[in-house]
Amino acid sequence: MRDFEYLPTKTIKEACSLISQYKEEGKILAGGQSLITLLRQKLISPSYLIDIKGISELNYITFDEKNGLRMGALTTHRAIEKSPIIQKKYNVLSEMEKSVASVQTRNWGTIGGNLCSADPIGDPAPSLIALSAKIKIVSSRGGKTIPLDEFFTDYFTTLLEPDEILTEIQLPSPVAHTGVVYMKFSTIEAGIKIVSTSISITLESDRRTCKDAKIVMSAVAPVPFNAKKAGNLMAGKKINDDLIAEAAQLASEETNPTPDVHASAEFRREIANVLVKRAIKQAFEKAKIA
Amino acid sequence: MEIAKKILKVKVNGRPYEMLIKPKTTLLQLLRNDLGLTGAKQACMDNSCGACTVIVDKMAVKACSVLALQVNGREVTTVEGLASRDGKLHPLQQTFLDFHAFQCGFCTPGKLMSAKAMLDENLHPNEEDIRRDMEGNLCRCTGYKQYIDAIKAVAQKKEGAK
Amino acid sequence: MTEYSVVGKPLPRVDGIAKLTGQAKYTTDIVLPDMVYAKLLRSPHPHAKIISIDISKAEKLPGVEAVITGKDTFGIRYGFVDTPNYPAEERPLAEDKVRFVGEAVAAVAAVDPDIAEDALDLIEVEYDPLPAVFDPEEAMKDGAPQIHGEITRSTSCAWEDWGVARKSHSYTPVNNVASRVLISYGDIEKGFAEADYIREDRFWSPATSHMAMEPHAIVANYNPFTGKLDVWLNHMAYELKRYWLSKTLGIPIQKIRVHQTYIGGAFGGKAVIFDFEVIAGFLSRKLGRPVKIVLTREEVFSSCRNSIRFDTTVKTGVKKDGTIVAQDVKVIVDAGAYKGSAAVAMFLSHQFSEPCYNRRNVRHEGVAVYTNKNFGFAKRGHGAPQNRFAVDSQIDMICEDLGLDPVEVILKNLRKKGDVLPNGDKLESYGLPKCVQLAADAIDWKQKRGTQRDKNRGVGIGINGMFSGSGYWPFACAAIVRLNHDGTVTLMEGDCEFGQGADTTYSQIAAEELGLPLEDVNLISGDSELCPMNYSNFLSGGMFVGGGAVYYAAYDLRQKMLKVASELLKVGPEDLDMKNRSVFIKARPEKSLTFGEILRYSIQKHLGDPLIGIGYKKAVPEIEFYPSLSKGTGRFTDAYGLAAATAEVEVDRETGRVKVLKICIADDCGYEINPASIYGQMVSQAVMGMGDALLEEVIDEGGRVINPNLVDYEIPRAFDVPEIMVLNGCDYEPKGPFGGKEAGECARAAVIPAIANAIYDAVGVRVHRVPITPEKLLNALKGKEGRR
Amino acid sequence: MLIQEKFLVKATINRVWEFANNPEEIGSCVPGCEKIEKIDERRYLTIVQAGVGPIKVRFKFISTITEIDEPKHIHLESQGADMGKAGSFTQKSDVDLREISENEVEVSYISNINVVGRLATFGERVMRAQAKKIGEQFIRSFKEKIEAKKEIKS
Repeated sequence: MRDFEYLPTKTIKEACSLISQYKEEGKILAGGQSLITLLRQKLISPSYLIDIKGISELNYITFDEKNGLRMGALTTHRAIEKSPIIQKKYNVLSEMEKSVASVQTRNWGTIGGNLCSADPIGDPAPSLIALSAKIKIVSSRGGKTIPLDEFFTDYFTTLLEPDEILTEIQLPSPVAHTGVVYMKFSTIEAGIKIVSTSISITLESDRRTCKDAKIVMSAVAPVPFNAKKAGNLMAGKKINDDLIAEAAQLASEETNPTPDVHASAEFRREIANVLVKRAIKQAFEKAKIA
Repeated sequence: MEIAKKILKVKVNGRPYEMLIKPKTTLLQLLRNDLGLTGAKQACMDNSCGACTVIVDKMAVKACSVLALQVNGREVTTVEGLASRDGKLHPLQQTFLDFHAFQCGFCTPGKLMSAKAMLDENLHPNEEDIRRDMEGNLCRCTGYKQYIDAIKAVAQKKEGAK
Repeated sequence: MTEYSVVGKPLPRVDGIAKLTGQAKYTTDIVLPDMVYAKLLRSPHPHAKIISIDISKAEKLPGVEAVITGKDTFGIRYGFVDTPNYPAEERPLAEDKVRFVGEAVAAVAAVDPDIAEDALDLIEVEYDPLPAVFDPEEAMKDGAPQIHGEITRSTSCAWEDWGVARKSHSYTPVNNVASRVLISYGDIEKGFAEADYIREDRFWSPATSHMAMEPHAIVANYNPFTGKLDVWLNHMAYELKRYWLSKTLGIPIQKIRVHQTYIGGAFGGKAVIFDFEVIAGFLSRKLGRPVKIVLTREEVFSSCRNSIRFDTTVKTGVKKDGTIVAQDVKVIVDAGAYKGSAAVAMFLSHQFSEPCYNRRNVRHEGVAVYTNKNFGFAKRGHGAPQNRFAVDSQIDMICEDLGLDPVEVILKNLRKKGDVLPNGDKLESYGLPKCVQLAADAIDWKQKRGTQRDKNRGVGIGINGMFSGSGYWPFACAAIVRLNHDGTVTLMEGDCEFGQGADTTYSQIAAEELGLPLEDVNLISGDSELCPMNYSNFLSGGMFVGGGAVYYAAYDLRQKMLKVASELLKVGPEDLDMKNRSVFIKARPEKSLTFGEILRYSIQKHLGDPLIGIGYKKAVPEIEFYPSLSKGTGRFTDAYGLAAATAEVEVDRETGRVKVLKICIADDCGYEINPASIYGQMVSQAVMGMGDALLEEVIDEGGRVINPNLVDYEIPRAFDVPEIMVLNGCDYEPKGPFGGKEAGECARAAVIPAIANAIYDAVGVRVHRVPITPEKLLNALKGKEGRR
Repeated sequence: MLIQEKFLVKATINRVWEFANNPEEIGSCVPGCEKIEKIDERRYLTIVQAGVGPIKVRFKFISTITEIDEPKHIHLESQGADMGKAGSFTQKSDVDLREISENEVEVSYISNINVVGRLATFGERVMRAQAKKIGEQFIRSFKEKIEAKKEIKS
């Protein structure tokens, strides 16, 4: 690891002012669960490390029926996993969090840090996108809120400008008759993901017709993405095995996987098909009773 | 560029320390190199093996992936702080011993700390909880079974004592 | 059977307190005053000439103490296989050219590891890339790039030291052939002619990592005033490392001390000497300061030994009832840039098969070929996992073809107790038939085999055999037990504790023989200066050879003590017994002496004799020299460990993912000195074998390892462990200590075909390359078996 | 890693050949190319900036044309390293042109790229994806440039 100046901060304002001062020469440190590996391998060597983990105003989980869920960017994975309100209202998130890396990483790593590292195989993004998450970004120039869906631009790359900080994740209140699931495929239980998907199905009051479907996939493209064609196909139709198969097929065609040491592109596409099919079925079942 | 060292105040195994360190020092380097507490080990370079697990404020963390300065003002417990000073082993240590729950022992301190944090938080883990919570600790010798059984036994004993 | 009080009990491990409290010191934990840290610059090219190396910038970096290149270590040669016909060709630093990605080119010592690493970036090496070859069959073709020229006599050849008068000569590989073996007996043609059914199949096993948790490391401390080199390192028998360090550095062997450390796992991968170990010694002598090197995980994957890549074609002829009448095995080993232990593995893959089936007419031909890749070495079973995957998969296929039951066919073909193998080894203990039966029953074979395809579930079986030590020069081991005045004993035995439990089981053996509780045995192990000669810690010689030496040392002390006691108690030694810390008259147990009293008497009346027991053992007493590997003749071991494994799996047909539901291992280790320790060894091998069958492969591309980390090289984790049953298939080994023999390596190789065969039983397709990844299995299910 | 691509360009084979052999033109198609310079008849010096997320590298490398069969085939070998020492790489490429019709050429290339060093440890999957992306961008601008020029000329 190369030397750097360490700048701990206590407020968002302080952090914004430091990062706008150092820009590319600086780097924000939250939980550091992927950053420190990159530093150690000297793949990045910032001159200034701005530690925001001590900013207590970024560590919270709140919920009300009107505004939905708000999570500070420094909320740890473990806090999300264990949050009673999330377990009750957004169960898919707490279930998903159980499979994020290891307990040790979940204890120290933050949701904001995870999203900003933009690893294409990261666990939280697909479920958050399926839940229509928005994120709040601030800088000394001001602030904005954008759909998480638009945040990721490429492998390990986001819209975040060098002077900006992700501060909050927002989820709308759960919609009635909606089932959301997260499913992933890896060779071993905690292995590297070959494909993962998060699916949200909202049913009409007949509990058979699909009102809205979000089919989010990851590890099969540079960024997690919402397979819109497949979702649109389902909207307004009665859900049955044929429709599910057709949607899964469409979704797998929307992928753009890269072959690597774990799987070929073709295999990823096939698994995406199978996984989406299974996940839709499960989400459908959940939606029926939601 | 000469980087200024920073002051770190931290409690390790109940003892307060105040020292000047380079900002790039990881918690693992601090423990092993500066404090001579070599129980936590480095076995990988990428946050994937868990051999360096220690407890920071009741949470198991991987000491290789936390900067020492990030634990400023916090309390760290390592495997060296697990047994009491009079030579009495912690129930986890005693049960690991009884169950042959280790072989080469290199990853054992990390496992003990993960298990301690888990049992301190979760009073009634079932086998699935234990396996899931121990996912972050790689082992090549034991095949995992004996130490999962050992942790289960400690949990049951705790429950029985209630 | 005698009732024992210490052996046969699952006593807690004697290394437990140290390991559970964080006090156990491993090499990576050793810090010496004034120590410097070294890092190695490694080749980015699979095959290239070194035009020039400029170290001037690196030398000027503040904090750098020394930079060395192949010029400094020129001419040093070593290797595991180092025979008069095949001299060793490894070198600590590349000289004229590099032969694989990861070969060491230069080394830097600096006051801290970060500075050493920064200095590596300042070394400028100019390479001229040469055509490289990565496939052994390509490498054997005329016109392929030649990886080695003339290999001249090694500097570390062991032969002269052990009195072999043969002159060694240089070797020039032709078509990149590193070594060959050809073993045959019976009449193979006649055998096939008598067969009712013949099958030929080809199987591949990749390189896998030992993945010991502790990365390879060394601390070397040369004292310029005494000329002594103290080292702390990862090893599996200190005599080997000491010997190589002595030969490569030119330091007399008695001036090199290997200190005791705990070793964070080995699995065969740490027995051999490595480039960085020679370099650490070299740098320490150059600087007169301690030098520490800890490899990164990436270096462990790409520059240290992995297991050996086997391409195995098996042709087997059987009678209608499944009786094997002929087997022809052809092995191509993709050796990598240096030969490593390829020749040994090719031989062992044959010899470990010998105690399994009586094949009647056998031919086993192997060729090891140089390629521009990292090279290989022993890994838990050394050649057996690769061979069992091939042979026991094929047995399963033959049974399918002929409508026979694999368990019945295996039982029919097993050797018999008392059999003398073609090389002369005798199976004095042979629990394999019992193991096969136990493993089959435990998985509910009769109910489950062939009946669960509708549920995509299946069961499979595999078996294996393994040496209990062998005659690698000189493969002997000694132990000393001294009596202390408080009645306890101190045991000095050289085997190092790398997790296998040697410290505990050896202490149990000494305690049992002397009638002491375990805590009365003080142990000094793994230190070359405090312990006698030791070569027993690999090839599974630990219990049989090392434990045997301990047993004889304790026995020797016991006889001496009884003799003294008989003088005091005025009865014959044969009338005495030893138990509960005292010697007593069998007929009148109240007439007894404490050990302290015996020692006092001995010192007072026997010229100060403090009563020291000495014991020693050799794997095969009859042989003086290393037998011929290339022809497979000569005696190899006095006892074989044996194992059978069964597995039950469930396959997800849509994804190709295999879930292992259960693994049962029945093992014949002669006698379980510590049943908890044996249980641990078996569970360990079940899980490692599962990794071999389903997950693990060190993948290279263009000669470069592309998964050299624990994220991309996946091994089973806590959640993946299936139900595991361990069954005792022991058959008392008359030559082993309390009947004990090998336990730590055998079963792994049986687990791999058990899982592969279970997959076939579940879904009716077979993948010929391990690991059987979801992608490979899915392709096979679709009828297109690919490489991946 | 092996990268294989095939694409069609609307231009004459001689035009494509000429374009592909002009360092400036070809350099302008390589994403992040800072400099491409002819050293002699067969050798070129190139500096390319690339990156994945927060990781930035500048590769400096020398390419040598070892086989040439005008206007159909080039074999090219390159070796170089990141100027920040994050890694080094070698590359062997075959480029083949095939005339489909008078004004349409199929360009196919096979490139075997080998990256070593810290960069490689970052992860095979990312490296591979990145190479693929660079390849795709290269093809896009290659086509655009040739086809645009042709239009101007005609």
